[in-house]
Amino acid sequence: MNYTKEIQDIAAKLFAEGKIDVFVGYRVNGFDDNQVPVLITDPQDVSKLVFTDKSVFNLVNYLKNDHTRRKRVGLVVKGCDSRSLNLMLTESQVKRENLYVVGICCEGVVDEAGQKMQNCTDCMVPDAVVSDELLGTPSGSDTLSGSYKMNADIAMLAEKPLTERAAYFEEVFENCIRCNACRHSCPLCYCAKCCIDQETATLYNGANTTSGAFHALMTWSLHLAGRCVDCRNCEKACPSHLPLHLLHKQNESVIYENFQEHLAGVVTGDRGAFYKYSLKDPDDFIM
Amino acid sequence: MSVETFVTDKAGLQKFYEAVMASRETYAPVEKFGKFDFKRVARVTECDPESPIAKTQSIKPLFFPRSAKVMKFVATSAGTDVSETDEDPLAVKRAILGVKHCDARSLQVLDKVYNWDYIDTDYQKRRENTVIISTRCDRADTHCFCTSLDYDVENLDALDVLIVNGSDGKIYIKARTPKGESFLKETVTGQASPVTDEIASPDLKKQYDAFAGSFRLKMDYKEVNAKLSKIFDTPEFENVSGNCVSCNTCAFVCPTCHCFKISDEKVKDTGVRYKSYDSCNNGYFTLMAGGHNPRPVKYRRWRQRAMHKFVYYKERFGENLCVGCGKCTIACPVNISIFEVVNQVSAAGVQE
Amino acid sequence: MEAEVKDQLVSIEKPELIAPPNWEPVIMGILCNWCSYAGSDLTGTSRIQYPPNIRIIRVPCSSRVDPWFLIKSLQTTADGVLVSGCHPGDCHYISGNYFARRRFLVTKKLLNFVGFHENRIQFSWVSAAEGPKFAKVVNKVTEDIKKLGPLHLYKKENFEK
Amino acid sequence: MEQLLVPMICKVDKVIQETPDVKTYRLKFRDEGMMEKFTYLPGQFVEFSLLGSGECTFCIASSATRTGYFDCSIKKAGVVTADIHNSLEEGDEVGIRGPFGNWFPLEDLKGKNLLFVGGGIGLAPLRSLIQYCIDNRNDYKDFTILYGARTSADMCYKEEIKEWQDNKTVNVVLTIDKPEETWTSNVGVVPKILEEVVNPVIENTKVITCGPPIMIKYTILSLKKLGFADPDIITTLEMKMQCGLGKCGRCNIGSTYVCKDGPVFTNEQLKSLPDEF
Repeated sequence: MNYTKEIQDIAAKLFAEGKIDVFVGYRVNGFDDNQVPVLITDPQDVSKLVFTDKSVFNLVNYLKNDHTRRKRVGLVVKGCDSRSLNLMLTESQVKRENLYVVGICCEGVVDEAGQKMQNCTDCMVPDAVVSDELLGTPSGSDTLSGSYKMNADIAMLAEKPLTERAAYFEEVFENCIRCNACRHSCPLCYCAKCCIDQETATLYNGANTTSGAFHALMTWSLHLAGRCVDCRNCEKACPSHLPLHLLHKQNESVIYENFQEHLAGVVTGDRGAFYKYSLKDPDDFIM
Repeated sequence: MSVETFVTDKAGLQKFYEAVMASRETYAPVEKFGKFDFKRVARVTECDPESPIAKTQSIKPLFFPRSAKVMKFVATSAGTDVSETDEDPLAVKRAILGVKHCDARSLQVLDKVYNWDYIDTDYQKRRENTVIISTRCDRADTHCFCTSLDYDVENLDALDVLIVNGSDGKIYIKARTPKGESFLKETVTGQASPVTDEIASPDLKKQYDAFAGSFRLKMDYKEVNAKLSKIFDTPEFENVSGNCVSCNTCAFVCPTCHCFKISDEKVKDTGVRYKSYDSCNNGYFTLMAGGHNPRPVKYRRWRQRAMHKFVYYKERFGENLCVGCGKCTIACPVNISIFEVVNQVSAAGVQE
Repeated sequence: MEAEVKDQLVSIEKPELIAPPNWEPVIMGILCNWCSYAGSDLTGTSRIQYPPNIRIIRVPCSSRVDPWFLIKSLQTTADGVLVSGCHPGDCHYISGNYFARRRFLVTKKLLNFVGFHENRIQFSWVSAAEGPKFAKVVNKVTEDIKKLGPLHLYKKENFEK
Repeated sequence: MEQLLVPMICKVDKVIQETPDVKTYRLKFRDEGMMEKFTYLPGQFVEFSLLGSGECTFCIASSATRTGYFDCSIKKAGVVTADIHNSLEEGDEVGIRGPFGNWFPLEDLKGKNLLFVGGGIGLAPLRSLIQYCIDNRNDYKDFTILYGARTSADMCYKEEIKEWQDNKTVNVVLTIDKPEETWTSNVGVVPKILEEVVNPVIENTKVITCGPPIMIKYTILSLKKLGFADPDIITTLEMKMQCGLGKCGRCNIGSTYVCKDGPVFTNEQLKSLPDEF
């Protein structure tokens, strides 16, 4: 998977036509062959752009910050990124007319060690669902009713006895340092005031205790339930390497299995599982 | 002052670690989720004193906890009562194993701010009661640049006991301070034998030279200090901060960042006041109640961060507020390097 | 921390070891204004007895219940939570409880996933006419939680009941 | 440091509703002996904590020459101040740490004409100095107070202003931003009135100004236009603070910590700071 040339050409063309003010893409980070995001405003810099299977970070995150606000933005999105973009469009956070979206038919990205990322091996929506231009060959996978792959970690933990799970998560929450990088690096956490942010939190004012971390991460993951697109930006940002995807994937699997929903952000205009209901939803857990 | 040096081998070093753990409370890097954090340990097998620098959190939380309880309080209609918290668990006699040189140095930098004007007695107590045992790195990591900063890495006196991997599997244990010396008297057992400086020095020097030669990043900090102090208004800050996601994690992992905030947690009538970390990259770090914010946009916050580290702190306390450990770059989701930022900004400022 | 996990372990297997003598659980009952709260009222007026362990909070609709409420109560006073609303189709606001139902399932499964026993988070549909059912529900929840013992997991620090 | 962050308990002696959104709290230490140890000079500030809500920085609005109590004037603006306004009543207890910061250069002011320029809640730190100077009236020459507010209802310390007006040795000029029917005094923003009505003597005069940032900015401009030198213009700054001890790293402008080196600065000092405020 290498679309470096195509993306450079597209960016150069967009700048030449005056269609965008800033182009968000990836560049090689300068000390190894991993890549970091880059915001390009000068047309001469387009030669910096690259796209390979090391282009990991979800660039939709940049649509929520100062550098792109009220500007026309060119943007590269993979399958999962496009789902988060779709949700941001649905939730009126960005204007479609201000965006030029370069969609990728993604074949999966690799982590720093060169291993294919877990969310890519499980991926159900490899092709960008929002795009002005699509690069690569669409995989043609059925995004709406394809078979859901249960996350291996979730399945493994679900089988363990309750006390073992409790002990495992105790460790997770204990190692959280409450920097809130997970919340800030999530493209869908765009709230100006967040209930887990330190200065605006209500019950826990950001003190780093195990119970505070539990509270923050649980509330955060429940706010993202039905919206999380499994791009794993949070996990990449976590300085303690916590397995944050467990919380999100758990919610996703419950939603997928019980409500017969498609994945979050696959359909434009669909706000996620918690904004609708079905009369057939399971009722057996309620007395 | 006679500074004692001992030589031993791998097994002897393990014995030494065991003796340390037997003599006092010991903290060492413990692996959790692929990342090492300093935790209380009782056995050598639980920890890895030679944990890779890129995966190890700083030792700052052992002196300046991520959340310290300031006080407890009871506030009812009948009256208010304030009580100090329980005894500080970090103020006991203790030793820290596997400290990196940069981390040890960070304490020297922090000493300045904590002993300035109002003296932080808790911090001092924790400092006094701690023996820092540091293993010198054998080679530099991708993001390290400690040799480029304003301290002598080879003869660092921020650490009490220095451990160096010499040639032919020899391991040197050397006291660097009087505190370290008396500590070694208690803990070095028959496994290690004393050597004179004449024998040890060449080997130590050789190891240091190999280490110092392995750095990818090199800069002249004096030049950076001088250039940065003149270019407050450069637009380059906007460029370097472009892909920052304002996630704050750099300040939380930084061994020298010392900003904190004070917050109350109250349920019913009782509550606790905490002092916990905060980060200047946070949008509402300086937001005032009336809505005025001196640093409302990202590049201004980055300017504050870079300038505080390399200009303001230098002006005020005579040290750079950076020890070149590269922890922020490793933790950063988009790998922004403070090294690159200051160099890029100071280079751009000069061109204009 | 180890102690906390151990507590949880013991409390699930042998509540009598961990529960102090005469220990009574505290159950947070969050009831919808139109059905369950009226139902609990009817229980009282019909003189049906139910355990006094439940502390009732009235909310306009079961869909008003943010999962955050459950987390907060479990972290402070409560040993268990009961959320009750109108029967499906009876919601005063037409569809509130359908939305709530989805949220409850996800919340319950997530809390269970990170180590809370599923009986600590319970839901029920109780209409305004079902006084006896309300008493039955509270009885069952109280018994379940008595079996589990006091909750120690992730309690807010320094918090005294 | 944790000990330094533990507040002393004060009792609210009196609550005065100054304007719709400003209240003055008169505080006394619960432990009466503390008051003697609590010495402060005009311009210093305290950390005021409503236990359970949080901590805020307020300047002391009264002078140490009026013994036995001290005042804090609080405008409802953020979360904690709203809590204070809503829940704090007479007899309640709050936490106080301080006093912190530097003070107005009292020695430099001796024997000078004084011109106070205040706007809105910015009169609070000036009030401390005004009280101090009135109590030591013989040390100072001419005495002018220019005070502006948005409306006549938004004027703080109405009672005290009357006292000042009755005091023959003090010249008080009041102004509001927009005309009102019952208002007989000046109308217009503070810098305009300063130039048109007050016409201060420039020789041997020190100007002390405080108010909203925008007012300070334009007042300094018109003072410069009138011919005042930078060292003669004194102002007090406001920054978000958490500790007041020079540790929390929040209030710095360049290498200057507002909580330690400020909050009182002369315009000369302000000019040497980076243009961040």
